[in-house]
Amino acid sequence: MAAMMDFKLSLPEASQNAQQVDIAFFSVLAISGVILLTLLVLLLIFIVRYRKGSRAKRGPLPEWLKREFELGWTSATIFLAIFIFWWFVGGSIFPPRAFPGQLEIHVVAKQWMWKTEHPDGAREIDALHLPVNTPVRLVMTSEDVIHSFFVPAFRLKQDVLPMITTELEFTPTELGTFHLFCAEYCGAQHSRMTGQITVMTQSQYARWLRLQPHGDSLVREGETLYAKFGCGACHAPTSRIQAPKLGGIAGQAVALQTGARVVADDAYLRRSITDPRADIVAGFTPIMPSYGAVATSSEVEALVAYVKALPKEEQQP
Amino acid sequence: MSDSAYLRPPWKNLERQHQAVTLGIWAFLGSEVLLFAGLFAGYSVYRGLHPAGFLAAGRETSIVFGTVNTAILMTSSLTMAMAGRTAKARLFHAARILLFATFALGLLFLVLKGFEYREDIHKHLIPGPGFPISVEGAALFFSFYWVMTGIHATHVTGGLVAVLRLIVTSRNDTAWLAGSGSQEATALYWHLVDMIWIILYPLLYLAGRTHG
Amino acid sequence: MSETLSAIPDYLHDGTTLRSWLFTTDHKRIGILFALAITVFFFIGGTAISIVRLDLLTPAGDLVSDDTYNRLFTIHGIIMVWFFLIPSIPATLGNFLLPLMIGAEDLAFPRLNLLSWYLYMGGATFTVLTLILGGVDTGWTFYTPYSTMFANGAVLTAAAGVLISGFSSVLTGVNFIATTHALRAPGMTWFRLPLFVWSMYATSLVMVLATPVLAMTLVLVMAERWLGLPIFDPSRGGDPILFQHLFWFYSHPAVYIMILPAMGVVSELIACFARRRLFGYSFMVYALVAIAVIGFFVWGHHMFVSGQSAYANIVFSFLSFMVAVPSAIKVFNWTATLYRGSISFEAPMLYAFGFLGLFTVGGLTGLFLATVPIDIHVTDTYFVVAHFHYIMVGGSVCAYLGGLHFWWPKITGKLYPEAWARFAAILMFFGFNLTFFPQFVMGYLGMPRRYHVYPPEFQIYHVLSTSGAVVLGTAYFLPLAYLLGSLWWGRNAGINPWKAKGLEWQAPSPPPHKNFPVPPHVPDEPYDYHPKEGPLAEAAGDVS
Amino acid sequence: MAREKIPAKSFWKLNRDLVMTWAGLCALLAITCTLAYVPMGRGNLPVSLVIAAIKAALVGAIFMRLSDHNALNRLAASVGPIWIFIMFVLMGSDYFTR
Repeated sequence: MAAMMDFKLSLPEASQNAQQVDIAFFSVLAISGVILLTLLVLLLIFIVRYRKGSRAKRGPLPEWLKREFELGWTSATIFLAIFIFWWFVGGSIFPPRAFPGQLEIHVVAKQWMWKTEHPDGAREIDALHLPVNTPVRLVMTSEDVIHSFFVPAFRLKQDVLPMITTELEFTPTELGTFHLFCAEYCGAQHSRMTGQITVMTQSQYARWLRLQPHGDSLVREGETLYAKFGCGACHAPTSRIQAPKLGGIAGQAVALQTGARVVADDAYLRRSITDPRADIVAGFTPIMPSYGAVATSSEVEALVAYVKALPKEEQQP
Repeated sequence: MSDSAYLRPPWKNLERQHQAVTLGIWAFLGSEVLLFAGLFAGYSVYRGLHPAGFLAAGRETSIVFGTVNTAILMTSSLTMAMAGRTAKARLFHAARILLFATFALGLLFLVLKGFEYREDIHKHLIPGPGFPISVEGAALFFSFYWVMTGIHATHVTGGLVAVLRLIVTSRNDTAWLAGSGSQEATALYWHLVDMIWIILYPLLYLAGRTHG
Repeated sequence: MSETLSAIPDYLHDGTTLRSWLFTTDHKRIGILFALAITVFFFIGGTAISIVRLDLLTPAGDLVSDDTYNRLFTIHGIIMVWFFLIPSIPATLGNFLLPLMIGAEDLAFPRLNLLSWYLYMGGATFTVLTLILGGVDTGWTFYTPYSTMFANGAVLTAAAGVLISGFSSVLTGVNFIATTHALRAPGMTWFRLPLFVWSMYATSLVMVLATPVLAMTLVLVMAERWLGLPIFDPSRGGDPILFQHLFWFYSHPAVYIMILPAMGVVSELIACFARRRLFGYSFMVYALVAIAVIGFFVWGHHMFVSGQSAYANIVFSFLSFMVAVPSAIKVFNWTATLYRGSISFEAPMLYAFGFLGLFTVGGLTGLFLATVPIDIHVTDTYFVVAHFHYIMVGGSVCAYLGGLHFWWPKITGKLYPEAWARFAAILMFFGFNLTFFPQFVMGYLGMPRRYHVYPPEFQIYHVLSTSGAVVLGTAYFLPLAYLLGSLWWGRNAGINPWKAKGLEWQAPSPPPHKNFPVPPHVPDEPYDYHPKEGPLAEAAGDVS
Repeated sequence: MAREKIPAKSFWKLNRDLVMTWAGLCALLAITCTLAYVPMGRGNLPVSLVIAAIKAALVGAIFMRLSDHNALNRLAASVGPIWIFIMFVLMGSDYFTR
């Protein structure tokens, strides 16, 4: 019972986003409150004044007045709806593009745990340590069903899908420990798929990071997989089989067979591994098999990280 | 001889009963169209995501069966429409012959579809182990192929039962064909099933024919 | 006239064998058959959620296992949505009243109507079979790939049950549309139709056009799970978000299948007990149709965090705000109807007031969920749970009970005990708010839905909610008891105990098999509670 | 009821428009099947769909008598395609901008 006394009526605003969401939330709450209150007061007045047998005046209303009322509140409601949409939705919806300097954390969800991995390879389970006031970008995927990464203190939520990567960007602004929940129903232990987000000062974070046992970094893991799947047999600079060379390809424009040009971003690289025939590079025959069913989502992520890290090669004569 | 013998409760007026039956069947057809809408949407999304797979898979369906079956179903629609026209002209004997033809053509469609399925199974065109086309998305094409043709065949079967009912009921009472709204209702349903097939035909049989 | 009436048996006594009920084509008897079936399911679904609420008293979830918990809330959702709410008002009150209100003998296709009931029962059988097989744990939303590749419950029978009962709703919709077009009594023009009839018409449009999409979606789920065909499976090229699009294309409009009929009922109640013509009748009609149509454009607001594109989020957010407009117009019109009325407070009117308050809260919290940044925070939390229960339970169930009380004298010929009914209505209002208001707060604080165990700081809200549920449950058992009791002990109601307008009150209570001994003719506007002086008023009085 | 006798000529007259429609449908079927083998790049799909739409419209207008039905039935018939259009546009708002 002591725990019950522990309840809170407010939620920390632990990210920049949280403040904006709260402003929107409480503004809409105020607007709704005024509407509800007006309605209840009107109801009460009418109920008392026009109760059966009261002496209030009761004749019919002129038609024009009714029409004025209808048009009045119809247009007022439309105006209010558009206003709320424009004010709270219009500006704040597009997620900012990735930019350098973001702390890129890879998140893999599976029944029923969260696995997180820091850029230098430090790994955590059901936990994530973050430095305060540092922009963070979460790159997330799932190994089985749909999960959802939900941190109430950040007012952020994003579904985590199998074979598809979703992202979340935010900047923690408050020190402390916050709940991480899985918000998309994912099976028997859905409610136990929770974790903790710990926001530390930047120096604490650096110290914490040093003390972690370092597994292979994502790039190193990717290198191993590159060898395991024998990607080099075709893609290595020395290979005699015709395949696009990968060194320095990340971020470059690639000409496709269809005549289109696409930028080799993460999504492109991922697609090229899981579904090579989706975008065939100009001048190459589509001989690469799909690795979509062979490599797990986290392995694909590691491969992408490795390919991005490959240096640009010398032009072959 | 009076058609008012075909009034059913709660109707008092045959013309109004016909109007209601026709409107009801049109509303139901609207529902049927939306039933296939989900399949069309799924097909379109996946064709957009995996164009190569859909083209590679589209080549493997049997264009001969597909085209012949389209022609058969369109012809059955013709005989059905003619049956309505002749029944209205009170040429009930001719109308019944045309209904027989409709039934036979519908049955022929299903028989040919069965042979086509046998050929498909023979070529292992069922997504799963042993599926011969390795391009990503080809298996999705065949998932939709089986579900679309399967649901359509169910509708043809339902239509055949309805046509059979017309034939059986009009055996001793040929004027029933004009008097009750059943012939028109059945015809509208039959034409819709034909129409759906007309849309399915290019999706399932004409994709990817230009290559290989 | 009364002598001729007594000669014709009423529909309840027009045949007493089981056969005369199971093979009836009388819309009134079919309405009763539906009412019996949905009442059973209401209490099964209610039992499931009672166990859930008891379990949630402690943060550790000490009462049942994780798996049982998941099966309980799933069966609660499936039963309450498809076997109670969807058929609740249309298939019972709608079936009973639609022909009466337009002055017809029956629905356009009486045998099709009976088929609707059998299809519903077919679906119900599969649902009961699902329960016997140990239930299903996918949630009522059947999200893939969980439902197709990972769940171990009886997904196939559950999906089959929903699929089959869906055809029941399509056929009911077709029947109502044809009836409204073709069987109106002489003089019953479109703009003389009671709003309940309009609401049935709008609901039918949604049932006919949305339900088949759900049917096909479930067929695809079954094909993937049962036959192993790749359809939504992402590891074989499929897109799980496609499932969500198709599912919500039905399931958002399905909310309007539940709430539009409730709006129709409440319009009748308020007009009758305020003794006043509905304010802005034609605007009410347009609003109903607008909600039915725009309701199809907003499904993507269930998917703001699903991985759907940001542009789609904007589009669906805007459209969701637009659907709020006609709903708001209806609330304003109901309130304005009270102005210069002569209001009395019989139980149905108390339910109508309850509806007005609860639906408004439900609708206003809908604004939060249409606002993308807020929705991202509160979706999949108890905020959403509270929101849709305010609409579906506070709105639809409240209106259903109000309507049931209002037309009970017509349906059974008996009066229910007024004091008990008022007490139950008030108790329900308090129980409901105590159950669901705390859920808004804990939802905002981050309590995710479908959680069996939860952090202890949310316990206080769960305890409040569970105690409210006890009150609410009691308030639902009361009508079951006194309404059934009134069948034996209730006073005879007479033709028109409320002195209400509307053709149904011109038929005997309970009506005979063909409803009207004398075919009705409609000379008046609807809700003509304040007839003008002079000869016209005399003429209007003669008709009944 | 006695078997009715119909002169072949009036029988043809009665059904002429239907048979002509059927002939048109068959011609369109032959055209679309042939065109499927003509390389048009991305053009093949739209061409085959447009032909399919024309065929469906013919069936609707002539066989299903929409051209001489009342406005209400035509409205009912148009609702299905309109709703499919809505579904595609709104789902497209997601898939085309992912």
